[in-house]
Amino acid sequence: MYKAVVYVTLRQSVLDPQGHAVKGALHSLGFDEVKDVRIGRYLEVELDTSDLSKAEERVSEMCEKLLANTVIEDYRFEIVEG
Amino acid sequence: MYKAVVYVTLRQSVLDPQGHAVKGALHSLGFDEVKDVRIGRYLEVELDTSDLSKAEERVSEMCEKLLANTVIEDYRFEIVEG
Amino acid sequence: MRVAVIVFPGSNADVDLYNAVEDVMGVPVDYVWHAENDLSRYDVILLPGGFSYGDYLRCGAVARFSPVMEQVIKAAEQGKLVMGICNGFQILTEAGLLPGALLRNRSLKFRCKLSALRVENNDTAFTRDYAAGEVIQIPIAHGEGNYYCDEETLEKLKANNQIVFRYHGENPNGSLEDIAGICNEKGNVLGMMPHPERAVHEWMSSADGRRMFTSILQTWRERNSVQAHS
Amino acid sequence: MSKLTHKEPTAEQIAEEKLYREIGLTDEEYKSVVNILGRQPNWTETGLYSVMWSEHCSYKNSRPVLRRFPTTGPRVLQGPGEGAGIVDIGDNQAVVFKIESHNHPSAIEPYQGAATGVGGIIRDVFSMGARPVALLNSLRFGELTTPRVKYLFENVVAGIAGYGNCIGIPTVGGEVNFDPTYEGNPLVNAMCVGLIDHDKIQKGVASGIGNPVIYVGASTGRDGIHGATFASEELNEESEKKRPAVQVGDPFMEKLLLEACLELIDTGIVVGIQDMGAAGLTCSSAEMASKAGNGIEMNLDLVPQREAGMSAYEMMLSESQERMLVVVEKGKEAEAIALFDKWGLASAVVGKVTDDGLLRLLHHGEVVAEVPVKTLADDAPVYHRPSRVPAYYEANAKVDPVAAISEPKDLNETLKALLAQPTVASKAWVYEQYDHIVRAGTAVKPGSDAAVVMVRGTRKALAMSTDCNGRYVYLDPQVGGAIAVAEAARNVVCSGAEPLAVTDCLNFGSPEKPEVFWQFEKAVDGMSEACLALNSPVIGGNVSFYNERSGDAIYPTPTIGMVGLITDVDHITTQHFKAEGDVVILLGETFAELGGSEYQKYATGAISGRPPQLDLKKEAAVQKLVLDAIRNGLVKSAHDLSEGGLGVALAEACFGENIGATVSLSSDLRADVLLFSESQSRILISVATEKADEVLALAGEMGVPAQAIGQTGGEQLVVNINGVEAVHAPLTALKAAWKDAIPCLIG
Ligand SMILES: Nc1ncnc2c1ncn2[C@@H]1O[C@H](COP(=O)(O)OP(=O)(O)O)[C@@H](O)[C@H]1O
Ligand SMILES: [Mg+2]
Repeated sequence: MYKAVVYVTLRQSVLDPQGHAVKGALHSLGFDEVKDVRIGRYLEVELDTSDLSKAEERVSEMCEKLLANTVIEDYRFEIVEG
Repeated sequence: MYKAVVYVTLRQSVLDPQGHAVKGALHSLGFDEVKDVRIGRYLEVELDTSDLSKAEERVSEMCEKLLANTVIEDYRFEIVEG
Repeated sequence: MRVAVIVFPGSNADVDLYNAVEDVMGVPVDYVWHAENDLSRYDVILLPGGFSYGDYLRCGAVARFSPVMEQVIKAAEQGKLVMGICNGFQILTEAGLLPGALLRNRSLKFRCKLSALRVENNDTAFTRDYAAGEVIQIPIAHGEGNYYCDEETLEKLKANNQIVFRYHGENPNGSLEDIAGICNEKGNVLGMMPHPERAVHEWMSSADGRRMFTSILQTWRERNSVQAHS
Repeated sequence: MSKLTHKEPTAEQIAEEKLYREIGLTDEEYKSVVNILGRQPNWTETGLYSVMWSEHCSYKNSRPVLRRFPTTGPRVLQGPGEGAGIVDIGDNQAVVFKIESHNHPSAIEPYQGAATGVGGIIRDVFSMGARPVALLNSLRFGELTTPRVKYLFENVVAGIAGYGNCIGIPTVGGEVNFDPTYEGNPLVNAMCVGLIDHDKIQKGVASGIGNPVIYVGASTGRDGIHGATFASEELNEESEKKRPAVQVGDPFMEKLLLEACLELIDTGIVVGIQDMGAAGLTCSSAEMASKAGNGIEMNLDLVPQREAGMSAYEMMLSESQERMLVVVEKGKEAEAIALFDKWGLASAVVGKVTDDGLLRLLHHGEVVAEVPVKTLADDAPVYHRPSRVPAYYEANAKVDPVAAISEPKDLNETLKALLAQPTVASKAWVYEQYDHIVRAGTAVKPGSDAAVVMVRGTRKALAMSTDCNGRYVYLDPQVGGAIAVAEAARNVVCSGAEPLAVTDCLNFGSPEKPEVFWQFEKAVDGMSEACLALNSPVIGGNVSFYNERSGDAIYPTPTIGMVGLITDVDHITTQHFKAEGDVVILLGETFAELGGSEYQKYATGAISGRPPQLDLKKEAAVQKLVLDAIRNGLVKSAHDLSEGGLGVALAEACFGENIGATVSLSSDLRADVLLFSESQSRILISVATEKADEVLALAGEMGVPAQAIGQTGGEQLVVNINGVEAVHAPLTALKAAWKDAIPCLIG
């Protein structure tokens, strides 16, 4: 059993209004040291596989197909022992 | 400069409709090896601080106050060199 | 002529579209379940608003893989008219039938209100009954209608006259260059965030959406009479 | 996932250590259970009784009082007792509606609390077989000045939007009030309205011995289980993690469930259907069996489960959302399951209807509970609580609200300030977050007195509104209760509809306090009188007690949800002036009534004295007049006078189409009192010049005081009183104050 941990973030060139709003909110709570906030999705995908390299291939396929929209998002993932 | 990387996930016992729906979608795309999907948020917070232990304290305060909804979510974070 | 309104799990403006077709176009219309894999009997294919699969991952991301979508792509290639409204627009971009993507509204809030649109291109099968530059009132109802594409795509959209509607006055979602609706290069696939199907009777806040449906009907009639003559 | 191990107490331990107390049963109640069973109940059985005999499920504190409501009428097809009430609207069609509170969950987790409140009320309506066509919500918060209140407000609204928008039922109306009394205990009441054909009406009955019982929808988790489960475990870090989780709404699941259930009902194989709401599987199974006079046997091993190692107790008490229980004809279970499969829903045959009148539960091959269903559903104790007139009520008799306010110099400023009070101000910030036009049937959107939804294929439409002024109810529960009903009816009438019926959500403090119970009884009496006088029976509702924080009860707030029938779409009317040069007519009389008014609160910060009085005969007359005039095509706009009185109502009538007005009044009252008194039974209408005499004559015939007070037009609101200009303000300034107030406070 493996677990893929997938991070999907908006591309640098795409404005992140949510991150912007969170930054503003942190400032108004007095966290003035916050310079920037970017927000993304974080997915834990449990896999019933014993083949690590196969798992990597499959997860990358999942990301390309479904988990990220590469027009606006970047993704990366790690595979860890489940 | 430090960067806090914050992971916010739903508590184990809380229903995750998003994860459920994504699992279903992955199955129907033929990724049958997927046993479970949980979806959370991933935040990168850039900090203008030079004091690491202070940074940790502040970020944990940010999480408690704003970044996570501790009624239904758990969080954890790492602080890395920015 | 026969119209299909595709129903994905979680579609909810399917009734809105169905009723508008019935009331304005007066032609046969069917709800078509997303598992269907034959659209050959339909001339016009409509993708409704709603929250397909809850929009839980990204709007339209899962619906785009429905069996029926292969048929929608095929129909578009054949030159049939395909229109996606709101969630339908999002599905069309996810499927690659239209360029770009729809991000969360700049305000981060869902917004439902009457919105002014400028008809930028009235030379499409969907907008021929409007005057060029005409300002019409069409309601919006979305949380992720903030249109985005890269520079290069934007230039192409402009060069090919693919920007069909722009918000006039207030931009309700922060979309690039006030874009509210676009079409593909051939002009037979259109996607827009506002809901013309919710503006087809005087008792609604506006009846300005009617002419999108009359345009479609008119286009089809002409195409068919041309075929009949040749 | 690790298997959680539970140490359930034995029957003896429950008795000896009085563990039943921790899950809400009193010593007396426990004794009755022992009597009923002829033995000591085990932990699961104790749990069943504790939830079924809770106030929420059994109405043990309120039932005797609720009997005072008029609940019948020629149009009533289903009164209180089922998921929702049903009223005939002709042509074999009926309207189904119900309101429900989700106050406490929303106070803990505002987004999910509000969202699941919406989800629950929708299930109540479609479990009757109806197609939900509209949602409304009635909200109460503290003042919008603290971060906590802002957080609650923003997230409750987002939660309602998140659920309603996704499932695709338009949220067309409601109300939001702000008052310090709700600071620690916000109110979140959600209402759903559906349409049904008479022959499709379903009931929650488990009839037909041997018929299969099917579970469908989300799988069962540990969400919302009585916190007391913990009593049976040692408290430590591990058990903290196992804490009953807050329920999270899944509107996508509910959309599938809604469509699947309606499609299943269309097949005709459904015998009974009920949603799993409060007390989940326990309540739905016990009530369905009890109504049919049967029993139910369920094998809990077959229940779809989200978490490993759940006990019978946990499964029966779970309040996981988006689940239904369905009894179908024997032999048709495969058909039902195939239909659910098509919609991608998990379902399972979990049991069958039996003839022994028992709820029998099997788990891991053992019988884990066996109790008579009747005793769960119908034999809860009934309490006749003592009531006592509160001291504040006596004290208020001596307060003169008018004397406490000195007349302001500049009434323009006062009007502007009142328009900017959050309770009066525009709620566009709220309802623009709701999809109020999905299904393309909304003829009058939020922003007028009542919302109007078309009945497709007919010339009919439905008008709907929620109303309650908790300040009036606090000052005089009987009068305030009656006013809540009268105001709801007035709103519906102003839209061109005839009131049909009422659903109510009774939000009160603890019934164990005699003063609160007095408020409760009196309010119900007042509501009942008004319902009778206005021909609007109560067809369902919900009681929410214990709305308190640190021992202080909220203002008694019996929210009224009203639905009216518009017989011809040509009668649809809104509150907005339509054209320049129309005559403005004020119906009704104005008295010096500032007790509980928005003006009193603004000027003095207090709520005191007696509320406005209500004469139900006059109320009925003014409503009849307006409805007749609308039906005769005489009325261009109609707006009821409520918070902020005539001044605010005039301004609001101007805002819709940006048409000003100039009016002249003569009165013995002080100018500020005349403008801001909240006297009841008043309606502001505008009519074409040539129709004015006809309307005034009609009013004369019906004995309704009526005065032509001025004309629409211009870009100002001008009010002359006894020949002196009292208000003269540009609409733009008034409207800005009204529109920007809430967005500014939210920041
Ligand atoms: N929570 C809400 N949800 C939807 N609409 C709302 C809400 N609150 C207020 N509205 C709408 O705003 C308008 C004004 O509300 P309100 O001042 O309570 O009216 P009234 O005093 O006539 O009852 C109404 O159309 C109402 O439906
Ligand atoms: Mg009103």
